Amino acid sequence: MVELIDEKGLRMDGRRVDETRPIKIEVGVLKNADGSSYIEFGKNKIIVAVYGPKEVHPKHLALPDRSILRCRYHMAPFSTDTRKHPQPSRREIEISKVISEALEPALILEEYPRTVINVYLEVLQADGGSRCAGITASAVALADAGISMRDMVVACAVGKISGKVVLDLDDTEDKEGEADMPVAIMPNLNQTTLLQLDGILTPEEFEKAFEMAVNACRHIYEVQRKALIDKYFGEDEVGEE
Amino acid sequence: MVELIDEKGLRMDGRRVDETRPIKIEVGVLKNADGSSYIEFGKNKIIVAVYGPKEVHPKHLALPDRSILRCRYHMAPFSTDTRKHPQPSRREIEISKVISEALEPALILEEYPRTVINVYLEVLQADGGSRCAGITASAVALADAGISMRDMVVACAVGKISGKVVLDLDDTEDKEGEADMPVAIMPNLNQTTLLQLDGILTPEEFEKAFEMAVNACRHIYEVQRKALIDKYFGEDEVGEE
Amino acid sequence: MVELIDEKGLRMDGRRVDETRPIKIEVGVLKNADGSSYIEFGKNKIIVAVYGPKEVHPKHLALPDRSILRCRYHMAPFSTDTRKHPQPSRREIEISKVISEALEPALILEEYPRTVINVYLEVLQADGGSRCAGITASAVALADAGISMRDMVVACAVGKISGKVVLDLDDTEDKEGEADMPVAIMPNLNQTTLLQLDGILTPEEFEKAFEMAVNACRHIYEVQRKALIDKYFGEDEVGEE
Amino acid sequence: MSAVKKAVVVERLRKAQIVEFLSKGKRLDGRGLLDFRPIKIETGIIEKANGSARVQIGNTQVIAGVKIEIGEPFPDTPEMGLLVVNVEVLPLSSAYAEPGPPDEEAIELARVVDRGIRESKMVDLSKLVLISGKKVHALFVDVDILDTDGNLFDAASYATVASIATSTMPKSSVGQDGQIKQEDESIPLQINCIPISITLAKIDSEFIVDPTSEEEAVMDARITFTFDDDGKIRAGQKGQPGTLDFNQVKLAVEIAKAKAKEIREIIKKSIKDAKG
Amino acid sequence: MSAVKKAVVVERLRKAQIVEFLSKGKRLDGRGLLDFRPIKIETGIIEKANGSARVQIGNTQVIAGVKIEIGEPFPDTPEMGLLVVNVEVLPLSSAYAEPGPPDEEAIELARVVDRGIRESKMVDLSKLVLISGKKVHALFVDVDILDTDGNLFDAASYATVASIATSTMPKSSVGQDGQIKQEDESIPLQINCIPISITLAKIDSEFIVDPTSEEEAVMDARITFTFDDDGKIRAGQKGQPGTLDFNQVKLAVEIAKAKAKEIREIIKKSIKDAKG
Amino acid sequence: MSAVKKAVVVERLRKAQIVEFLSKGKRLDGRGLLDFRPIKIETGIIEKANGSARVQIGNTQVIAGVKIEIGEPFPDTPEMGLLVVNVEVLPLSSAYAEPGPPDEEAIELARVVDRGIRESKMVDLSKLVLISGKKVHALFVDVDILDTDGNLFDAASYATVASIATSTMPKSSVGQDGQIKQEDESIPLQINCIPISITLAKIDSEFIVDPTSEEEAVMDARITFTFDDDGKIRAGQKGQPGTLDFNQVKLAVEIAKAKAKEIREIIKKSIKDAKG
Repeated sequence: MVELIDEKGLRMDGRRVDETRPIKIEVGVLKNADGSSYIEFGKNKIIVAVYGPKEVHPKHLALPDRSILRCRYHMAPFSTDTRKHPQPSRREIEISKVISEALEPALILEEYPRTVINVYLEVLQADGGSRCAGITASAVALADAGISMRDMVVACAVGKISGKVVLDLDDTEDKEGEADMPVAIMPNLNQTTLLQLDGILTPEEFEKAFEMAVNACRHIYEVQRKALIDKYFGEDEVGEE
Repeated sequence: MVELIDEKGLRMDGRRVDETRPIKIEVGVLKNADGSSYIEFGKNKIIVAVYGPKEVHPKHLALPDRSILRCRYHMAPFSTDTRKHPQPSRREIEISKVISEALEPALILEEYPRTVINVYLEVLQADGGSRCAGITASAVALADAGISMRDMVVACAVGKISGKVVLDLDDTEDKEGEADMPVAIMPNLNQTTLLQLDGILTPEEFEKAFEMAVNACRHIYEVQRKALIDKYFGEDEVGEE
Repeated sequence: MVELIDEKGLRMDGRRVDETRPIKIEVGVLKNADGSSYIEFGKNKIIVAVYGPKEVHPKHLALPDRSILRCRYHMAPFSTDTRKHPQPSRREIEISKVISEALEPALILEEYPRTVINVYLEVLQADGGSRCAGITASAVALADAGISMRDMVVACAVGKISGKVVLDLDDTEDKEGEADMPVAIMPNLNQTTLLQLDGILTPEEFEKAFEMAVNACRHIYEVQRKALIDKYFGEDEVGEE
Repeated sequence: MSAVKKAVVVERLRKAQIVEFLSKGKRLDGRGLLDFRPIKIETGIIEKANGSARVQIGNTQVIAGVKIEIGEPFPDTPEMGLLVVNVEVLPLSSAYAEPGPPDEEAIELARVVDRGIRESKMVDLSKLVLISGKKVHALFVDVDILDTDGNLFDAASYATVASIATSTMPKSSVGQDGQIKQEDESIPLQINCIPISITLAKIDSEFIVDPTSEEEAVMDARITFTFDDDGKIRAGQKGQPGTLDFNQVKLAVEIAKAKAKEIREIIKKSIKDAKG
Repeated sequence: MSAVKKAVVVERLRKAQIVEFLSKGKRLDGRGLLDFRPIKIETGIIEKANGSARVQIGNTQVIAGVKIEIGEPFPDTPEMGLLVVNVEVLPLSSAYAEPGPPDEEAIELARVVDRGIRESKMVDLSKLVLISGKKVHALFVDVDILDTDGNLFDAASYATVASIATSTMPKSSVGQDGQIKQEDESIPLQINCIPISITLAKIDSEFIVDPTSEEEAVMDARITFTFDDDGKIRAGQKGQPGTLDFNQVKLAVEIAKAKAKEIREIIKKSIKDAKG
Repeated sequence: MSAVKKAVVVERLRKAQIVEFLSKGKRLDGRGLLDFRPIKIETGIIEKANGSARVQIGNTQVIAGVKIEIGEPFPDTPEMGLLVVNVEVLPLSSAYAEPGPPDEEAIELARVVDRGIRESKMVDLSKLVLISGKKVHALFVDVDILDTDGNLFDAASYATVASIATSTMPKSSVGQDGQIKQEDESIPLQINCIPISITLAKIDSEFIVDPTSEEEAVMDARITFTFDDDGKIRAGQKGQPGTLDFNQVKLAVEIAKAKAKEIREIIKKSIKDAKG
């Protein structure tokens, strides 16, 4: 077992237990997409494109009263330590599903009957927490596409390493640690839209971890807002290191 | 070469040459299916569901004057000595086809134009003669689904081991024996609906074997009847050991 | 490096640098196809069938103003030195595409709106230059099918071996040589419809090679013509050795 | 379109009725909100498998079979045996299931069941190594969904747990020549704990356990927690495009923990009965 | 929908006419009920293959090619070489065939041809072992269906038999270093017998041999038997959703046995001609 | 239907306008016929890859990543390392791209990029052998198409070249025990030349370089040539169902050769900058 927290309570990369990695979000990075975003979250580098609302093919799959949301989380073959086969793995298919379900509650799909909205996530480099970074970036890309939303969606993982509840595990902490729990919330409506958990947590640790994740999400939400405001209203340098 | 028949003329499991393994048939074992059945035939354990007649998708595949029968014979990964990959093998596809052709003559498909009838067989445990057991169970499930039938269909294999024509080969006999011939008949109309043969038989042995199979089918037909009668008219314990 | 040209300037099979391998073309070799042909070009043995123009399925793929041309270049598993898996490789898919694009300019597809024309090539034995032989045979099969054409299409490869520009590389020359360049032309309209190149050629060698290929195509065009004339107007032995 | 989503379209009108019942603390089939349907577990039903179990929860019926084979470890975990959990939603199981490769719902189901087993360390994979880096035992658990009436996550999980817990395998050793020898003697597969998953459905603002297909068709969100013998959480998964407020998340853990304790006794009894 | 089934829909109206002819002992093309169309067999047509044969029966045309490679035996048959028979119903072969993986009809066709060869023990697979459990000869027979006018089962079978019977392979030996050495000298593949398949079509109550596509489109049932040199049955397969009464089954064997004897002479001659 | 073909249908009416501009030596975006859009190349952007590059040509954006792994050589080239070039036209990249396995256009794109690298012998594969016939370095270059606005052939090719040229790999050696040892020290991948591809689009009778999506939608033919450091042609590919007359073929080579010289300087600079 690797020692992941030093005697000063700091983690291998120098972070405190309740500190996220550096985050940078850019909006409108692709020309063809109806909306797009790019996020760097730790070593994660993810680009997201939104296409839609547009007509459904084949037509009989369309829903008469609302739009269909489809998400595709895909990892570039060079994004991981060992080359990943380009074909979607079962892991990627599951993550695509939970990302879709994490985003859907925030979208007013009833405004776009008989259409589909496609969200494509390409993980250019993967680190711990890629699904959370992907959700955070996707919500920004959906806003950039002008899709009507009830709230943003913002995600952050929390977990346990060396017996302590800590925020936002990186790759090594995820691999060597005791638990990892990705959480997504709608920050204004105070709703949880994603929750997964691998590992071992007592119910008390769970509660503490969950609150830590919610607080971190509120902080990351500010980065989302700034990125969108900077694109639409300002010229400032985007991001937060 | 293993010695498969002892000096008393008995087989390794104690059966005579013209004796089948124990058979047990249950009807209506699944709630969702329109008809269903479960068969134990030797170590074979097979469950069958019938769905239909129902609308065909896509519609242009529908036949204007009759229903389409589709059978799917599938082996559970744990049904065989070595784990079987869940994806259908070429063997399973061929068996699905011959089972469908063995059942179809008994069905009055003209009564259900523009529909499809699906028969799904899941082999939970496989022994010699699984396709015959599957046909026998499928006919019962079709009757349970209330599909109009001209006759039942009932099947039994016959073969040759240690130079003798014998009924109903089990796994070991099939593997070590000289021939295996699955036969299905319609017992009242006296028609053959399935016949396959692997191995070596003289034309005379073929004739003897075929007659032995037909007789066994008539016997198994009584088990089918009893299972159906017990479900619809009685309370008795079903089966025959 | 194998020595591919001897001191007399002759190649391993005795050909001069500007000489093609023996060619034989037959027309109408299949009964079901709307048009068909068979070519032997060196050790290449390729059979081509044309089906169409016929209705497109599904209908929404049809083009309102012209026919769709689809080509499928496929190698028989026994056609190569080591058995080839029956499933189309990426190489076969690319070759199918370039063959289609090499043939399309010669076809008056506007005459057959809302239809598809399928060209199926089966390589029974593969040698160097199989795509060129396939194009040459396909044009003959299209003519045999009565498809309206602006011109024939005829193809021949040219390349470089032992530092010299040579015509029509066979398997060994292709493997050991320095460059291979398949070319297809419309011989009366003087248009290039296919050009590919692997290897190393100076721009000057390229020009020389290209002219050599064009000249060879004109010669092969005569073999195409003779095969078609013999089928439709004559009884002579077809081919040229 | 997946089976569940089709059902949503068909049964949406039913929701009002179900919600009204729930608000009175009742369900359409008469159960209380936190009551399971009867659970029936049979083990050892497939003689050719190393372990097997049929689980019925109401009309939901699944079978799990374990095959223990000899394989090669993954290059990055040379000191670990293999565990593969696969779930097939068979076309037998409902009018909405289709033959073919698993869709995203079947993949999620399989992966959630897998994680419950894996994260609880029910089986110590490091004890399944025969020759380090070369030969290990590979545990394949295949779950056949036979009849679908809701709560597949728990049914598949219980069948998986019961089949693993009752598995036996031939005693095997590595000879001096590096060959693996399997003896006739059969030994039980060692297990460390019994992970129990509990899935809650949230309909409107109420949580229920063990939802039927009809209830799943109208549920807003689904959340599953898996607990080990000590009541610690080992895995969690929220599903469906509904949400939970922050208190509901905590409430869900509490409910699930209590129910897991209750269900654990049923599973333990069936395992104990099997072992005689 | 498969090619044959499409044809059924199209040509159903033709049936009455065909049946009327058959009842008078005649066929549309003038043949008697138990007459084959002309059979043409050429061998050695693909130089890169170890063996090859083109078979034409009337307008039906197929090519088989044999490749003999070195491979590994299946774990459960370490003392056996490999035999793989694969049939591709090419899109060239009819307006109904489509590109893509083999459908159930093509799979049945391949498996019936395979069984005829395998069960007759035409090739003694135990003689194809190079290093027990490690290296064996693998015999791949691939059949390309080029033009379809009925009776693919027999045409594919004859092409397979003729290509195997005329195959040669490089003499090979295992060196002291365990490496396999292939010599320049080529030796014929040893065969034990010549299996002959005969397929009968039942239309109404009549049996015919060598049906055309048109006849197959209206047939009720199809039955194939394969015989060895001694007239023993080695494989059988009834197909299509029609039936045979019990006497018809026995009659089918008799007819097939007699025809097999006749066809055997044609195949034997083509093999003998090839071997010079 | 493929993205490009769909575009053809939509934009056919645009052709007359584009042709009119071209006849005056102008393009819709103001460029001259033989002008590229601005090219931006960044390298080293993916730390986990051995080499990487993002190339933007106008609004077209692609990323290539190199992974260097240890693998086994092909049986017929025991003395050669492996080079695999794969291109994914991601659904992110345009409204016409769909998820799923690569279609024939993506396959052609990948194979043309691959041939440019392979035929130019940019990487000497014989220097990537670790243990003859057993262990070699395998070079995987994966190109992600992120945003499509024409000229993917050149953009993918430049990204591939820049990512290979800036790749590093751990120094590795074969120990006495035959095990491969990777040291911490990283060494640059040796390259022999910088192949430059130039793609011309022919619209009506005019050639242009670096076509946009809109121009590609109305082009008659496409031709790509790849040149090495000495200006020799290493690969060529004509595409699309239009034709070139014989003089146009020669003209295309001349234009491409001149443009390759110009672009080479841009690529070389980006590589030099990366190497510091």
